Amino acid sequence: MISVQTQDFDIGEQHRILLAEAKNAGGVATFTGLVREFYEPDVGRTAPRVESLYLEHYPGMTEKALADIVSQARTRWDVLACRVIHRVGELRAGDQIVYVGVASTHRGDAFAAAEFIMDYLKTSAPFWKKQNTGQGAQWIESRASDEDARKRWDK
Amino acid sequence: MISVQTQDFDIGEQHRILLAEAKNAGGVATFTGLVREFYEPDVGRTAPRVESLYLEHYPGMTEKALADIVSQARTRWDVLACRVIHRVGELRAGDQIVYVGVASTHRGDAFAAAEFIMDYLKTSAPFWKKQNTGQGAQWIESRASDEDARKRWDK
Amino acid sequence: MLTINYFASLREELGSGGETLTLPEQVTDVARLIDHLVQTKGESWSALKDSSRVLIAVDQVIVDRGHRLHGTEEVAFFPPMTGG
Amino acid sequence: MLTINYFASLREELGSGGETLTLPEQVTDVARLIDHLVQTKGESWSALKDSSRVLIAVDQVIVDRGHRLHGTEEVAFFPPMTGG
Repeated sequence: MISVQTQDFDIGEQHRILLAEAKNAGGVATFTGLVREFYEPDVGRTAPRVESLYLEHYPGMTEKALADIVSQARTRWDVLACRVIHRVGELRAGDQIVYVGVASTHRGDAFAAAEFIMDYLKTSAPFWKKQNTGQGAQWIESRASDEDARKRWDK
Repeated sequence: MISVQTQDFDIGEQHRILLAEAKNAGGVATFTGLVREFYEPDVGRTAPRVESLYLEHYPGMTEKALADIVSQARTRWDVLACRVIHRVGELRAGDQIVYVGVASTHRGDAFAAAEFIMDYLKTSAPFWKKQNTGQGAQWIESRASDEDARKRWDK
Repeated sequence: MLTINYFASLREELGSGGETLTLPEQVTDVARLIDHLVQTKGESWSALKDSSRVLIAVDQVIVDRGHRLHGTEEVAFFPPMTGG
Repeated sequence: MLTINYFASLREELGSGGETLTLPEQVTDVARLIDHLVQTKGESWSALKDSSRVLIAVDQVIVDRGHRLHGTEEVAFFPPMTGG
């Protein structure tokens, strides 16, 4: 299940739905991304405090890109059930942005598939963050480290 | 926080506690292990259905071993907060056995630390599983694949 | 008709969320579409030429600037993604 | 006094959860402790010699069979762990 939504989500509820979908799962790996109060750029400088974050996306392509990422993960690992939620719109420091949950027979597969989905989502799904600090609003730039994380999976 | 307990645990509650402990976390990686209805041995044979599982442990050493594993993870990765729960006693198919949650500034660190803790926990914390099937009770044997998973981290 | 969308910082920079246009006959790929936009809309549109700053999707799939166009596609220009 | 604990399948195999004993003077390490147990408790205890089947902890830390003993430790014998 893939959802792009403005509303918040409940981790416990997601977990229950995931387990209801997966038969004989050995484990569930999850990742939940949060809005950090301080955004740390690749190059060091004192970061201003983030008051809010605006998440823009490309409706239609977003869902397509996420579905493609999940389907790639399913071909590489044993995935019994998978849920991906990404929020859009106005968020505040500490808010949940993204959730990936993978149920699998084996824990190694659950971890790998969840991390793969996150790494691809960061660089291949059309979302953009604009942060609002005391010093005004600016678009967050893509990070080389995210690109590197995605490339690891090419091997 | 490390807990060895007979009671079940709530994923949503664990998540909330973890986030309350972590300041400015960028994300949380978790793993929840479950009792599988069919235990699959390394060598293929038709596995009998698991009716229940008994988890024995070595009180005192268990907590010590888990604390040592968590402290190793903290020296290797940026860990803002970490929770490990392992249940003992009588469990049934589908029950939760183990939970590892790691909050970190970076998602790569959260994933790595959570997987490291799970891999070490499997081979280095004194827990033993005895399964009860229609064909009687037997102790589950350790798996070479678990040992291999742990050794990956030696590099 | 071809549909064009701009997103995020690029949308703000160009002051436009997108447009629809009838593709002239000689505009057969994305690179030529960009040239056409620069000519008709203005010099700011040459920002679309920088492949490190601007990604392109045709019918919601990422493509490169050599991708052929037939004139009925949905073309989107946007900066590298920063979700998650 | 030395405290000895057996766990899991080993506990069932030996039919004992453990014991306490006063260490004889010549028993200075784990290997000699195992020999002593085989002599005093019976041949079943020679299962403790197999390092692939039986792990050893002294004062709750995994050690090998050459580990020295002073006579006041908590020694545990158990099969490879299968938690998680």
